[in-house]
Amino acid sequence: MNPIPHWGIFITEPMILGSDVMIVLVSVAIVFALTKFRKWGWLWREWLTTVDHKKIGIMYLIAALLMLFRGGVDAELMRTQLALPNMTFLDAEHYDEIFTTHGTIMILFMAMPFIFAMFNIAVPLQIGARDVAYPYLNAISFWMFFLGALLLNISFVIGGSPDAGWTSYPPLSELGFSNGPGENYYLLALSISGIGSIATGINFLVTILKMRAPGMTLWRMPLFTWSVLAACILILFAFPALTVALALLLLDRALGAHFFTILHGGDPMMFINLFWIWGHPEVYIVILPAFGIFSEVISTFSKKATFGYGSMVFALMAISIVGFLTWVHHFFTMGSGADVNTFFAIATMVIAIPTGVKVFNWLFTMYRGRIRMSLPMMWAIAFIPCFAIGGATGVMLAVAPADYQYHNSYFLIAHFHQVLIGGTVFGMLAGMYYWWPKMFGFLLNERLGRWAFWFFNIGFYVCFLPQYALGFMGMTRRIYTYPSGLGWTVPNFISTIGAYLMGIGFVFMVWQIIYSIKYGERDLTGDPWDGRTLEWSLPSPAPHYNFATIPTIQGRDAWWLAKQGELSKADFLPAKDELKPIHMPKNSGRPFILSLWFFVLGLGLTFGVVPMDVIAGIGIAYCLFRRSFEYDTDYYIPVDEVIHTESALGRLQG
Amino acid sequence: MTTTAHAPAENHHGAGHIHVDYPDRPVEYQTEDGALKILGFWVFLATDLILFSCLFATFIVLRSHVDGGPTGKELFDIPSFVAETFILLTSSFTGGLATFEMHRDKRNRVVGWLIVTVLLGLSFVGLEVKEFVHMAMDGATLQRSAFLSAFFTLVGTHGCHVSLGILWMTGIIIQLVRFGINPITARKVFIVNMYWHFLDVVWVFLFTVVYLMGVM
Amino acid sequence: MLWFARFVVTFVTPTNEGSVNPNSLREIAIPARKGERAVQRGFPPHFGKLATMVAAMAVLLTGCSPEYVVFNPVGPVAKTELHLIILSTILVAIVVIPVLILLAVIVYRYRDKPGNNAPYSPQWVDSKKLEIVWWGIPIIIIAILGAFTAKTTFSLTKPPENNVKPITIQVVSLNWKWLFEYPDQKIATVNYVNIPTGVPVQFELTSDAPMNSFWIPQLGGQEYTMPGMAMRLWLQADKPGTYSGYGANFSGEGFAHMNFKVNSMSEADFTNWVNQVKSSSPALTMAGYNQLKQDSLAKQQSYSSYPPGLFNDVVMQNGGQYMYKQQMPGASDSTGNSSGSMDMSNMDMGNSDSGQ
Amino acid sequence: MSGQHPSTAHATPSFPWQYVIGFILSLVLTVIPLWLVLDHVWKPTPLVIGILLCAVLQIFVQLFMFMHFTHGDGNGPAYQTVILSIGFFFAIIFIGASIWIMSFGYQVQ
Ligand code: HEA
Ligand code: HEA
Ligand code: CUA
Ligand SMILES: [Cu+2]
Repeated sequence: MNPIPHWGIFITEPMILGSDVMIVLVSVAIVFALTKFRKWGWLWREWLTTVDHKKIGIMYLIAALLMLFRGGVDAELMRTQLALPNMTFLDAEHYDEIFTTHGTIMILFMAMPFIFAMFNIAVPLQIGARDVAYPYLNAISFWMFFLGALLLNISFVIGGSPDAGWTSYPPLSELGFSNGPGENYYLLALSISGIGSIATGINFLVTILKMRAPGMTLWRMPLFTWSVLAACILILFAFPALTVALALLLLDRALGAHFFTILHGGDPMMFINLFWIWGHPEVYIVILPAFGIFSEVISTFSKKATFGYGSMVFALMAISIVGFLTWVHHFFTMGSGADVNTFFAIATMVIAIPTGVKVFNWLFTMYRGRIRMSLPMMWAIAFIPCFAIGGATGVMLAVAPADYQYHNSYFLIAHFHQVLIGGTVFGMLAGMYYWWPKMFGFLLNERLGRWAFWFFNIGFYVCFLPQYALGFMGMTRRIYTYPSGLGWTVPNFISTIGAYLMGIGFVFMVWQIIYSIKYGERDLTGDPWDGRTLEWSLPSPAPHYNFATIPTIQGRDAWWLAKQGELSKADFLPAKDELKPIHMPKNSGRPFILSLWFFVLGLGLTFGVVPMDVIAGIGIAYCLFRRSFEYDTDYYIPVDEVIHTESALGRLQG
Repeated sequence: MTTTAHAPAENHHGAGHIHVDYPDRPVEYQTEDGALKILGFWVFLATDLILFSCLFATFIVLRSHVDGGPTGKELFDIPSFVAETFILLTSSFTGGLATFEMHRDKRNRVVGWLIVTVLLGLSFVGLEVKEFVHMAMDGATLQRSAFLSAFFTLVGTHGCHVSLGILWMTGIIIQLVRFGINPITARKVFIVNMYWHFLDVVWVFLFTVVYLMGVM
Repeated sequence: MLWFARFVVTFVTPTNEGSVNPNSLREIAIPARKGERAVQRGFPPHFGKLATMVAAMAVLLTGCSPEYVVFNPVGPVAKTELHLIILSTILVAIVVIPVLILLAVIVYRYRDKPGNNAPYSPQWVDSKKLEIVWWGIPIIIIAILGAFTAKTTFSLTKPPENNVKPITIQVVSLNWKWLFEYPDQKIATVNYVNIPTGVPVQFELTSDAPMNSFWIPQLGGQEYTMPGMAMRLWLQADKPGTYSGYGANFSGEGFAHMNFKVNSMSEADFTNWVNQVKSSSPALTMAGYNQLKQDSLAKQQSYSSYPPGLFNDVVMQNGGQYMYKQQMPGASDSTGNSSGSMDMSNMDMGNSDSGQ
Repeated sequence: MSGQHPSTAHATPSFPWQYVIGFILSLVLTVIPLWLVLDHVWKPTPLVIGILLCAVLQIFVQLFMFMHFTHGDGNGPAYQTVILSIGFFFAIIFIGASIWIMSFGYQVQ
């Protein structure tokens, strides 16, 4: 059945094997280390059962970086295969698996946890809350994401990976054309983590609406928090569509339904429609928090409040609403009709307007400011040209008749890497550098960070600019090889060099982190960047209850105003006689165990092992039942303990 | 030193052990946590609404894709879906009465109305299962056509929601019997009823779009 | 902005000959061999040695080579699309280039260096006038672009040329090859398609395999081929020549090899070719079609005939998802759609039983 | 629109008027479309519009008579009114646009 000779198989299999061996070795090392240093209890108590948003944020961050590595290795493999025509480094089968997992991992298991890391790390601190609205649910969200990601990642080891693209269009992804477990892995991994994402959306929406400190009106909220609010709206109304699309495809595959099959009246196009009802808002889900971070970073490092705050907020909300009216631009060429295409083309272009306003406001935040070139600011500045060009090519794609020429070509690939990397990845890295001291209490080494920055940035343009040219030369996406003589060789070769440069950049970043863990400078002030918002009024890292007394907010960028002497700095420090016992949620192992059951369920469904599913179903039901009957879920931190902690930090007054 | 919140009080929400943040609010809103959870549940309902809207969209698009198999007009039994509709409407009403009695602090009546609601829910699910089995015996299965896949999935998803609601409500009845009405159980009663009313809304559209338009 | 220079070039100079590719299709179908260096085979010499990046950049910058198929349109559809591409590039450049310049200037001027005496006004964070400017300019640009988009979108649903009688070619995407049927000439081909120059071609597209996308960049943009549906795409070649066609939507393992060739030729040559195929090529039988349908790669082939109604049968074999009349017994077609308008007959609940 | 809900047991009316009225309305709004459909008097298009209208009115009955839609916890706005309104808006968009999109104007007839 396979017409293409597998020349690459001898090279590829060891690579896959190698990565498996890597995974196993690392796991063994971790188990060994934990046992040797008697850290199992610590791991369980401090991390696996935690409901503290700060720790959950850190776990999201670690997972996102790991997935960036995994997806990045996929990218390097693809780029190696495409470096020259007729390469045999990968064969079609593996190439198809690799671009599928690359896209899926990067969007769902890299970008999503990265933004959730930032939500968790910053939002409660920025609005003066002690935790999120539902800490227990927050832990469930994380573990659902984590085990969903794990499910997709083990597909390379057990059974085979999905290979129908991250979009997984039927009928190619139906049983008739993809009958291995790979596609099931995809469907279940995404469904499980999707539940977590919806829960996070609800959680942060309610947190922001209901848990702001007194005086923190909506109009005084930091722009990052606003961006999270906008992203949550997108999550809430977009993710259910993904759930439905995946569930229906699963019904087709598992129970023989005919939603998207060719037979018995099924309609594959409906999947495409449902997928992009989610898929397009999804790209704004991952970009809006980045916009928020840029607003914070640019204003902090320009020593100037964000220009046009009102416009910025309005633009965020406009993007999150109009972002729901554009999804057809991913299938203009499906032939829905000139009227449909025109409507969705124009709706798509409209997004450029509020986005452009944001760009100009960032520029004018810097104008007449004082720009300090620290790492977060470097990434923020690098974002602007990259995203402006990528967004502009997006607008070009939105011109429906012209899209007939760009669609599924490398022009498209270049567009979305430019916005995804230049927007989301740069944004998340800016956020990571910015809040790193707040998370861990030490600073990252600047010099290594600059190396990483330049390699990654130069590599980026070298990698993706030639891909625009390739698009105009007619190179389509998802081809594992191409013949010579079409003029594609040179741009592809250059592009591959760029990808390697980005890889080197990433290695510098890892080096920077490891180096700084050992030698990094401590952050004793809690406010290393001369920040403006509430989180910088706390010590680094913040105590686990965040605020000993909740401050009353009297203005936008209140902490900055306090430092300028316009407000009293003492408002942000706890006074001894005002302390009360602090109400906190208890840790719980159940989120982790519940998610484990979901993992078992997913694995069982992937391979059609019914007993496994039944057991897992009972496990899930039992966990939910136990939770419902649990009334003892919280506790109080006694005043003495708060006094002890705060005076050790030297913050106590009176 | 109060380090833990204690097990719920025995009978009255005024009883000392549960930490009441806002004594002059309606009982379900009296704890900070309760207020947050009710809003959160509203938000969840909004997502569930989108979920159903996507299923509805799929159903409407695939409605005519019967592939030569049975159509809605041939399949739907008017008395049976009309009965299902009235049962569910009534159960929404009795659920509402439970909330009403809860605000009057009448534990036994709340329990009574909830039991009635559960029983109505059970008979609804029973009728629906009977309807499905009937269809399947006539060869109208999920596998027969895109239309039937969409039908069973849309109506079945609602049915699953109702079944889950029944289990959930039963759990809450037990908790009410054991702990009485207090801010925590009251919040649960309130939320489960929101859920129940919401399912009624969804059903009204199933009734209209699937059944009535199906037999038109 | 590398390709931007190329736009300008394309815009001001008449396009050169469209035909491009030295390598024939058969080469593509031959599986890649290990160690076979592409560079040595049919690689235009003026590219020079591949390793030097300088040369490479130069190539990208000038970009005047015919490899940029989208910039070398040979038909009215592709030309219209290119004009839109150029227009949209210019329009977005009007905003994006100033943004890049502003960024460079601002970052340079306001950096926090000792002795930098640029003004610092932390209180200046709002300006109605400025905001009106940068809400306004994008709105105007988008309005212009949107108007052109709407106009072109509707115009491309019609045949590019009204005075010439169009021909129809039916296209079936298979795993992993393209089958072309000529309903008027009653012949069929695989992986290449010959068309008369200057005549509008109505391609009717379907698939007997996972969905694909039918794309001939020099003639015009692509459209999906979907099982159970017949879609329409109007294209036309204004010059004789050979152009590349691609399958643009991923369809599984052999997808990378789903290329085909389009030969545009004079009407006389076209008729000759048809006659030649009729007289000298084998017939495509149903058995032959079923064989062709199997997952495999294929070379270019010609058939003197094919099973009548094959295209229609392929579309309808599973009921033809959207052919409402066949599916809902007893329903009438009161809506009576014409092509290009909205076809709601299969969903519009209001009309679904008007016959009863 | 903050919750001026009876805050204690004693402020609650002794008869559940709101629920009873709601129930009656919901019965009426169910019987009307049923009758319209079985009666075959109206043409399909007005019929569909009519029964959908009844369904939409039912939403309002459930939301306002049963679900305490506009009541919050008394501290800040009742945010659910905004969130659910957005939800209904998108639900309509997704259904309507899907029907429109899946009608395939470029199809060969
Ligand atoms: C972070 C992710 C992200 C972001 C932010 C965007 C933003 C945009 N995208 Fe992109 N897009 C993707 C990720 C993203 N996209 C992905 C992943 C795909 C492909 C998926 C797949 O098929 O696998 C895709 C595909 C895609 C397509 C489909 C193409 C096809 O398949 O044929 C289209 C078409 O309209 C499009 C358009 C746009 C537009 C108009 C914007 C706009 O929001 C951009 C707005 C920004 C600007 C315009 C720049 C800043 C503005 C100014 C400097 C001033 C004002 C400018 C003007 C007036 C022009 N995108
Ligand atoms: C946020 C999302 C995201 C990100 C960050 C990236 C990052 C990259 N992507 Fe990806 N890409 C997608 C999302 C993303 N991509 C999606 C959605 C698709 C579509 C998939 C589909 O078609 O289904 C896609 C497809 C895609 C293709 C097209 C494949 C095809 O259609 O055939 C290509 C080809 O060049 C590519 C390249 C790259 C490269 C070079 C990077 C680089 O930025 C990667 C940089 C590298 C790293 C960040 C880390 C690497 C680290 C090392 C190499 C270290 C090694 C060191 C040691 C072992 C010590 N991507
Ligand atoms: Cu897709 Cu027809
Ligand atoms: Cu999009």
